[in-house]
Order: sequence, then structure tokens, then C-alpha cells
Amino acid sequence: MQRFLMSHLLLGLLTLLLISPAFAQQRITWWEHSNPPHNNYSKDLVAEWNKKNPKTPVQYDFFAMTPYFQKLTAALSTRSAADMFTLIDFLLPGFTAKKVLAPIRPEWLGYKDLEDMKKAYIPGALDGYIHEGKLYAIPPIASGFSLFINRKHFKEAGLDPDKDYPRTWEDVGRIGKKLVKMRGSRMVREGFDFAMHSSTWTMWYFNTTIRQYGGEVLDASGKKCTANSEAGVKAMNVRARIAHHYKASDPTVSFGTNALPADDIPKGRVSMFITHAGSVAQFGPKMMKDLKVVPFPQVDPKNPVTPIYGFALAVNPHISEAKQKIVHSVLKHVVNDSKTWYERTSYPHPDKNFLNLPGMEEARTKRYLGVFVKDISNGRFLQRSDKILELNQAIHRAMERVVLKKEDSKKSLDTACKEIDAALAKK
Amino acid sequence: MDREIGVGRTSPSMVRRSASLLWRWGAGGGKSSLHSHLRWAGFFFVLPALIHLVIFKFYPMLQAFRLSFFRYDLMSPPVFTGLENYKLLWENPLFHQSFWVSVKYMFGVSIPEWFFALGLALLLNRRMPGRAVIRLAYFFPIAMSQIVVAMVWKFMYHPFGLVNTILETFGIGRINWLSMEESALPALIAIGIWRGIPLFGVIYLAGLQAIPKEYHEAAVIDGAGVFQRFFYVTIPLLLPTIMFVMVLSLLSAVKVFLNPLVMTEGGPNGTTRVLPYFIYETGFAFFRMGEAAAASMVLFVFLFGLTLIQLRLLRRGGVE
Amino acid sequence: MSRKTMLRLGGALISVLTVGGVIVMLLPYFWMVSSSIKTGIEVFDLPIKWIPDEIQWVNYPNALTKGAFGVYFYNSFVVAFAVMAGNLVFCTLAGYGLAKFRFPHRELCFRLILSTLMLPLEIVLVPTFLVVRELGLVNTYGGLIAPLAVDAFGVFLMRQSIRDIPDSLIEAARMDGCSEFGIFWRIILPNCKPALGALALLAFRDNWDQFLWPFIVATTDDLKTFPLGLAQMEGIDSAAYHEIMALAVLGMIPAAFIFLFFQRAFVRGITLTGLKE
Amino acid sequence: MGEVLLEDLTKDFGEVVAVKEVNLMIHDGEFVVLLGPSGCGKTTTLRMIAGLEEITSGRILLDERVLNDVHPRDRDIAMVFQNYALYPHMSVYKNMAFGLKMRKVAKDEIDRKVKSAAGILGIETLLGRYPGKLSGGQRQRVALGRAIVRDPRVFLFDEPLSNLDAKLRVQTRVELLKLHQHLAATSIYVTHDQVEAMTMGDRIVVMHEGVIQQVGPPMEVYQNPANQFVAGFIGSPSMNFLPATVRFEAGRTFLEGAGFRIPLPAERASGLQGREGGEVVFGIRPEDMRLGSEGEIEGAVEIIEPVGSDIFLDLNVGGASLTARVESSVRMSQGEHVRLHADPARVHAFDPETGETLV
Repeated sequence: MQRFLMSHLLLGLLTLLLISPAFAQQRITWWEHSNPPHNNYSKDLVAEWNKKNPKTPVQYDFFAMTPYFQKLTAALSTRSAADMFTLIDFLLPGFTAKKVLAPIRPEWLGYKDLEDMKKAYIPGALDGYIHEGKLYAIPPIASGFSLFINRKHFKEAGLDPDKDYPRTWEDVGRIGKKLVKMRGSRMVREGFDFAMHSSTWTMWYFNTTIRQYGGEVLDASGKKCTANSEAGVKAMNVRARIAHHYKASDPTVSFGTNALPADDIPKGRVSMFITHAGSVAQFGPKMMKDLKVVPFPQVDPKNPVTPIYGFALAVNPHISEAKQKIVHSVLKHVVNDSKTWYERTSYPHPDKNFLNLPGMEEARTKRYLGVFVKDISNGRFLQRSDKILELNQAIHRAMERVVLKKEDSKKSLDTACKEIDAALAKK
Repeated sequence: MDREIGVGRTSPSMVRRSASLLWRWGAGGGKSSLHSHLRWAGFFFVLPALIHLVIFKFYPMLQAFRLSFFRYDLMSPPVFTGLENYKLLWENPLFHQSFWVSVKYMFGVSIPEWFFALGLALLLNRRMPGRAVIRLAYFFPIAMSQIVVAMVWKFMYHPFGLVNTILETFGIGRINWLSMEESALPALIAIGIWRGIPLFGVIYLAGLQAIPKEYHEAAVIDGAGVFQRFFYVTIPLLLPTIMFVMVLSLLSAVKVFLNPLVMTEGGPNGTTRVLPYFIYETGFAFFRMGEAAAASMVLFVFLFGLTLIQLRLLRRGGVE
Repeated sequence: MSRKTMLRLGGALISVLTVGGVIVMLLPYFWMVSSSIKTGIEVFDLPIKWIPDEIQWVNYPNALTKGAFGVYFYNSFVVAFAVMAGNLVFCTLAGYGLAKFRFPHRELCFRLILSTLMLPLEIVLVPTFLVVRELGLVNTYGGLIAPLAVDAFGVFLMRQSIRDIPDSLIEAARMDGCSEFGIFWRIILPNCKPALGALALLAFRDNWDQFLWPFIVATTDDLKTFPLGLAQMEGIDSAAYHEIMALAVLGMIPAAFIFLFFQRAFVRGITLTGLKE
Repeated sequence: MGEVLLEDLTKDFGEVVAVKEVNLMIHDGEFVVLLGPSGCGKTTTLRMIAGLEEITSGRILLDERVLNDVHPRDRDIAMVFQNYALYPHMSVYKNMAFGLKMRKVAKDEIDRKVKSAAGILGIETLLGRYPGKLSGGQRQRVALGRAIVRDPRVFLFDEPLSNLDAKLRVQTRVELLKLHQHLAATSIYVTHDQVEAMTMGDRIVVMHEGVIQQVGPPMEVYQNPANQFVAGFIGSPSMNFLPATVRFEAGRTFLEGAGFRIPLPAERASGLQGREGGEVVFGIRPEDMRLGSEGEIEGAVEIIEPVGSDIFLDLNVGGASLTARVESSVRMSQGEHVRLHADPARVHAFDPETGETLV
């Protein structure tokens, strides 16, 4: 019996040993989603900070993209989140409603107030992060979408890439049709396609198109779905027409390309595709020689609306005010150098003077930064709603039904609105 | 000041209380004879595992059960709402869809597994040249980790991926597996089967090898043919294994999560949104933990019922 | 057709099916290895070239520098081994207690343990995380390991296999003067080695593989496991597939090695009928 | 010393009473056999003595010390199991040494004892082998050896020969007896084989349905069974039982039935007093009859079984079956009618209700 008890005691001790917590450290923690160029630059920024501020070192960690926000949620809910973390713009309403973000203090960043701070940024660039008059995150990125076209394919089809590129969605369909390449009954090259790998991308396009038609996904109160309005049906028809009327795309392809929406362009499997400034770096200069970037297609090019999004840095409200202040200094350090930021990550920085910085001339012309920044300045963030992910998915499903199963746009959007209204009604 | 939010705390006193409860429970008759000592011993052997499960399984499970009656967005304090979550689920067509997707996936994966795995085991139980190598080849997917499986198969199902290349060489057109409502779930099911066969094949093989040779020899002498031997000797003697495989394959199939997460995000049009994914999404993306908890209670009850039925069959099959 | 030709035809058919099956089972591996030695652009080239013109061994070292993969591998090892050890110890103890002793509510105990098999992790994630936080285990090895250290399936497996050990062995040892724990250690453990092997293999594989739990618990790079490292190779909309595949190949080696090592024990270990004398 | 006393020993498994108020004194150095059909409670009794089974009520004493709450390892008792219970993962040497090792006996002492026991049993050459590689007989010896090295006060044997083939069984039986004489330790031996019981036991304890039926030296139990159960259980082929009626005629007592009418000597008839015309069971062992033209029993030969030394005849006596042993020289043919003479000193009669021995 004695030995029996002894062995249990030993096991217990072993367990205790295993579960003894790691040495707690007084340092600032920063979490970010994985995105290799981004992560590498962040690491360097942190190293630089730590060298200058050995007393308040930053511990930087990044996590796989797919469940990153779920991790963040679980951590915030259990008060074990980092002191500062990167957040995507459209999750902000959900997080502020739950009071898990600390307001950003412009005065700690060297601005007089929020209005003063806004002046330093591209117009509207902070809008996505403001809730009830307070700023909740600082964006080091302002990213939008523009149209990439393949010069070679254009020339093959007898088109001039510098003149004949599409301005409107109808152009996209019309020109896309000419660029399609068939083998038998199978499309081996699409004229144009939307990325369809995730509901968020779907919403970016749909939300933008419905706005181009003068509509919105939700009404002003944010409590009712208006996606099945006339504008919504027209917006949905844009997608349906490109696939079914012009037969410029094979939507199932970009579905299957999930997590890799921009892969088909360099492979030459699609002639026109919408993606963001970071892709220029991903494709590389050799590939970019064959490509050209033009503005995001519109319904009416005179009243342009484009989608924008951004990742921004937020502060954990559960930490002391003194620590929040230090975090603000870190934030300032991180967003300080917009030129290097762009060079390292290929994402435009929302600094007002960004394009006029010395040395940006080349990027503006050779890397189409001018096109991107122009699109960004016309940009609007996604519909603000704390139920945004459900909205995205309802619209995504509606779009799947329309594009893949040729369901009537109105009918499909009615279903989506029913789902959205049900979600919005929930507390 | 840290205000306590969330689901509650495990206080040390609670642990102590439950431990003392277990203590008295295990003591049984309380006689100090050898045999109550033995009873103690038996209980003591189970105790570490039990304590672990109480802390890391039952307690969270109870919390989940409790949460299913609350509205809880993970960040604000939970609000008691009675059966509201269950009502919401009942009214939510997406939940119904998910439930049936899960049922389809579960049986879609496990039923072929039962047969293919048995076939594989029978095959590998034969004497043939290079058997060791062939066995290894078949069992190898056991060693591949889930996340790698998901990534590799995602590329294999790519419109220009390996699967379509093979189909095209056979003159069958390209199928965009993960983007068609008709094919996305079957595509995931195929992966489930591919990964499940080896494990269950091994279990069957072990069962086959445990059948004493004499039974087969007796059957041969009795004039039984290959098929008769299979149905009158192999199957009845393998019954415990078969039942075990049935239960285990269903339970493991229904828990699939990583593949839909990595490969389809539940799409297209929700056709691969299995229940665990629904639960995860509702809880962590839509911030409705209470509803997610209610959904998991439904799943739990469903699985429990299913297992009970199987265990009943198992007992009828003459297995203790 | 004579019986002999039928038999021969049947044999040939089985051989063809066998080889076909082997190819189907292994194809993903070939593809994985092949992709790992291509350039990023070549991965999706059509028609598939199994062996690229220029083999890119450099993908391997390149991929390994994309994260602290040495640390991730090490962590995966630590976690997988610790969980494996925990399972071997606790599940076997519990399996023995349930198989060979009578104590009040034993069956209830067993059923309760089995019922935990019916819980998907996703739902108990937050409550479990709360427990782990209460214990001060967030971002520790303990937090990665402790919640997984006992698995009901392991208890079940060990109970089944220990039940087949004759009672008389235990009684003989008891008369020989062995303590109860001594019986477990000296008699039971050596006689359920195959089942232990099977349990070890499964536990190692499953925990080498853990994704969601470590993802939630590990908050610093030095505690990330291999699957987390692999998953974070994917950016928002880009991924270096050739390098991911190279890592996938490397990540398979430990599990494959353990598999080769335990394969035989594995087949013998999952017997649900009698212990052969 | 090794004197075992069982006092009102009772064991129930819930509803079922396996052993009922067993009282038994086993003397030091005695070889006692517990005999009975399977399920009679003999193994349960043995296991209670070993300490493997909980005692419901009653006491077990060894040399006046109450064993009830003593752990098996502290009882100074060794047991040979039916399936030998050799540890499959230990060599023969380790199997034999295990009990001593557990008792922290010094290494060289263990070595000496194991070697000596192996010498007694003639298994020195097997010490390095594993149980899986041994024949049945060898395993049996190792199991014995494991008990011997312990040098216990009491040996328990649980049907130790039942897994051996017939020839080996006979041989081992003899060796076990020799061993018992050599060691002179108290032995309690459980078997359902009455030949083993007869040949080995100093005393036999016949059990049935948890109750001791009779205790006594083998020949006494054989010749004077306490009841019909014991009479029928001991002896092979077993005693013949035929229904009969008691008749008193001219001061003589007869057992009368279809095909027989047997006179009983007056000194043996006292048990039948007051049963005139009553039903009893007439019992006679096959060897207690001989052929004779004026025999009291008449029957037709149905089966002839020559076993070498003798011939067993299966007769039809008034519709009932009766076995008789005759000399091997006798020539018979099937269907033949014969007469048998019963040895009056060996005739038994039992109460048909209680089974109690009347004559």
C-alpha cells in the first residue's frame, strides 16, 4: 500500500511540475496574423524598438491567418490576449460593441485631437476604425483592389491594353469574352474572374457594386437588410452576367482556387483579375512586365466607388493606463516610416503625403502605386455591422446560388435578406 | 480591477469538495478488510484519469451545457435566456442544413470505411509476395498529419490539380471538386475514407489474426467454400471488432473539422458546413457561444443515442 | 472455364486491385514530395511532371528559415511525447482498474469516461481554456499537454486488452506478495505491450497533429508546434506551396518513423479478443 | 506447522450461495482433497483459504491465527493454479524467484532455493526458458516449483492436472504424492476427478451445492457413502441405482424391483425398519456382482465393453440400465439373458427423497 501511495504521489508531483507556469515577464506583447512580408518587417521593427527601449521590450508573435481572429476572440474573452494586436477593419464594430478595444489617444501619438490626426491621413482612411467618435485602431495599411490585365492576352485578342482596358462591368464582360480560350467545351483560360474563395472577398465586391448602383446592404439603422433592393439585384446581376451572359468566366475555377485567388494570373489561366497592391510584389517584376494595373471597374466611372480594407493595430483595454501609454509609443514607432513600410510589405500606407515622399516616383509609375492610391482614395470600407461575418456568408451563399446554380438574383437575395434579418434580430 | 467575466472559475475549494466526494464514493462498504482494500485499489487506479477527465472534460462539458441556456458573446457577461438558444436553432435553417450535412458526412465516410477496411484487412491477411511492403503502403496514411492531409488534398482537388489531371487522362472532364454543391461533400468524404481505411484496416487485421486457425480448418473439413467460410466463420468471430469499428468510425467521422475549415470554409452554399464547423463558426466568428453550446448539446445527444443503439446491437451480437 | 483458370484469374484480379490500391493510397505522398522539389510556379503546371527538370532541394533549407521550425519541431516532440506518456500511464492505470477490479459504480465510471468521446473539442474550447487559465497554464507546455494527457479511447483500448490477461496471473502475483501497484507494474504492463504500442502510436500521431488547441493556448513563438508553423506559412492570399510541401514532408518523418517502429505492435495491439498463450 | 481450520465458512455471490457453513479441520501435513462436480463450491473454498475471495461469514484459521483479513501474501500459503498462471514475460527462473523477490529475500538465498526446487522437480535445464516455450507437463512443474520455493505452511492446488493428457496425469499424480511425502506440508487439493481424489487424498471432502457431503479417508467414503450423491459420484463406472420396494418376509428383508429381488442380511437391514412396502433406491457397484445361474438379478445383455482386465456388461434389468463387471474370461453375446448375484455385504439402499443412506 505504501508503495502504491508513493507512486501516486510521484505522479502527482510530475503533474505539478508539468503545469508550473512559465516565468511571467513584464513586457509588451503584440499579436499579428501571418502574412510573411508583413511579419518579417514587424520583427525588424520590434528588434529596433527593443534596442532603443530595453526596459519595455516588445514580444512579437504571429499566428496562422485562418483561425487568428478566433484565437483573438478566445483570448480577449478570457483576458489572456496580447497588449496590442492587429485587427482587420470590419471586425471593429463587433469588438467595440463588446468593449474589448481601448480607444486610441491621439494626444499620446503627438496629435492635438482626432480631427488633427485625420488630417495626416488619406481622406477616409481612418473612417473604418472610428466608432461613436472615437478611434479604436491605427492602420499601417490602406489596401484596396484594382484590376490586373494581361498585356499579352490583350494583344493576342487584337486589343490594345493601354486603350481598350475595361472601365465598366459591361466592358469587363464584353472584353473578357474576347479573351476566353476554349479547348472543346472546356474553358482553359478565363477572360475575367472574381476571387470566390472566401465570403469576405465576395462581400467586398458585392458591397462595392451595390454602392455603385446607389444601394447598401443594410438600411441606415443597420437593422434591416436591403440587399434585395433593385440596386442589389443589379449588383448581383453583374456577376451573373459575366459568368452566364458573356461567358467570360468559369466561376468554379476561382472557387477551387481558394486561398490562392491570385494564382491564376501568373499562370496565365485568367486574363483579367482583381487583386491588391501586395500582389505586385508577389508576382515579381518579371511577371509584372506582362501585366498592367488599371482602376477598379465601375458602373459609372464618373462616380467611382471602390472597396478598401485594412489591418490596424488595436490596444487591449484590460491593461493599465500606464502600459497603454507605452503601447502607444510602440504604435507610433510601428507606423512611423511609411516609405519603408511600403518597400518591405508592398502595401500602401494611408499617410496623406505617401505618394509625394522622395523616391516614390518610380513606384508610382512602375509599380502602379498611382492607380492603387487613386482607387484607395475612392474607397469605402465594408458595411459596418457587428454581425458582419454572418452578412458576408449570407451574401456569399446567395452569390454561390446565382453564379453556380443559376438561381434568380432577386430570389436568391430575398433568401439572403431573410437570413441576414434573422441574424440581425439576434442579440 | 479585474471583473470576473466569462463562464466562471474552478475554485480550489470546489476541487477539494468533489475530491472528498469521490473519496467517500470509492470507499464502498468501508470495511477495512483486504477486499475493500482491493476495491480501493481499483478505484485508485481509475482515479488519476477520472480527476483529469473531471477537470478537463466533464467540467467544461457541464459549462457548455449551462451556457446553452445563456446568451453569451464571449466578452460580455452571460445572460440567462432559458430555452431561447434551442428555439433559435430550431428556427435556423442553416442549423438544419448543418445537421444533415454532418449526418451525410458521418455515414458517407464510415459505411464505406467498414467495407473497404474489411476488404483491405482480408487482402493483407493473405499470403502474397511483398506483403510487408504492401501493408506498409496501405497503412501509411495513418502517419500523415491532419493539417498536411487538408493542405495536400486541397491542391489535389484544385481545378488543375492531380485528381483532375488523372480524370482527364481517362477522358473524363475536369470537375471543380470543391466548388460544386454536388461534389464538395463527396470530395471531403473521399478524404475521410482515404484517411480512415488504414486505421480501421489495422483494427480488422488484428481481429482477423486473432481468430484461431482451427475454426477455418474445421469449416474447410465441413466442406465450406470461401464465401461460406467468410459468412459463417469470419464474420461471426469478427463481430466484436466489427462493432468496435462501427462505433469508432462514426464517432471520429462526425468530429471532422479541420478539412472543411482549411479546404472549403463550409461552402459552397453550406454543403460542407458540418456541425462542428457550425458550432465553431457560431461561437467564435458570430460570437454566439450560447447557441453554439446548444448546438453541441444536440450533437452530443445525437451521438449518445447513436452509440447506445450500437452498443445494444453489440450486446445482441453476443459481445459483452 | 476450368476452376484453375478461374482461380488464376481471380488471383490476377486481386493483384491488380492491390497494386491499384497502393497507388491510390500513396499518390498524395508522391505529389507532396514531387511538389516539394519544384519551384513555386511549377507546382500547378500541366501536365504534371512528377520529377521536375531541375530539382529544387533548396526548398527545404529555404522553408526551414521561414519560421523557427527547429523550435516548432522540438515543441511538437515535447508535446507529442508528453501526451503519449500521459496516455500510456493514466489510460493504462484506468484501464486496469476498470478491467480487473470491482468497485461501486464501476460501469458508470466507464460509461462516463466513454461519453467524453462524444464531445467535439470546438465546443468545450472556451470552458477548457478557462480551466487552463485558472491553473495558470496559458502559454506553457503544461497548458499544451495537460488537457490531452488522458483520452477516453486510450482507456477503452487498454481496458479491452487488459481484460484478456488471465485473472490467475494477478492472483498468483498477489499470493507471491506483490503490492497492487507492483502487480500493475510487473505483471500487467509487460503483458499488454502490444496494446501499449498501439496506444503510443495513436497518441503520438494525434498529438503531433494537434492544431486548434495549441493554436489557442500557445501565444508565443517559442511554444508553437509544427502544425501551427505550417499553417502560418499561408499568408492572406498567397502561399509558397513548394515550401509548404517541403515542410509537410519533413513534418511527416517523425510520425512515419514512429509508425514504422510500432507497426507490428500496432497490428497485434488492437486485438479485441483473447490473449494468445 | 500448518493446521487449517474452517469455521462456518460461507460465501454468497449476491443471490447464489456458493459455499454454505463449511466446517473442516485439516491437520498439519495432511493431504486433503476437495472433491465435487463443477460448481459445488470447492474452488471457492480454496480461493477463500488463499485469500483471493472475500469471506461472507465464518472464519479461516491457520495455526490458530484468524486469516480472514490477512492479505494473501502474508498467509504463508502457496497455490498452484489450474492454468498455472506462469508470468509469460518472465523466464522460468524469474517466475520461481518472483515470490521470494517480493518478500525481499536475499539474492543468493533466492538462487539457492530456486536451484534446489528445480533439482527436486528435475527442471534445472528449463530455468532460462520462457513459459511459452514449455510443454504442458513442464509448465506444471514450474508452477509447482514456484510454490515449493516459497516453503509455505500450506499448499493449495486448484485442479492442477486438468490441463495434462491422461498419461502425464497419472505420472504427475505419483510425483505429486512423492513430493508431498518429501515436503510433508499441509496440502489442500481441489479436483472433480474422483480417481485423483481416491489415489492422492489422506482424506476426501466431497462437496455438493456448497455443502460438505462427507469427509473421510478414500476407502471409507467409497465403501460407506453418506448419501446417494456421494455413492454416485465416487467410483467409475459409478454405482447402479434401481428403484426398489422394501419387503419383509419371514423375518428377512428384501429389496424388490423389476427383474431383481435381493435379500439383505439382518444386521444390515436395521435402517429399513418401518419402511415395509416403501420405495427406496437400491444401489450396487458394478464390481459387487458376479455371474451365477441362481443370481437374484436378471437382465438382458445390451452392450459388452471389454476393457482388457475386465468386461463391463450393460444390462437391461426390468427396463432400467445396470452395469456389471465380470471377468475377462467370460464369453457373452448380445441379447443373452443372464443372472447376477449381488454381494449382500455391499448392497446399498437410499431414501429416494433425501438421498440419505439407509443401508
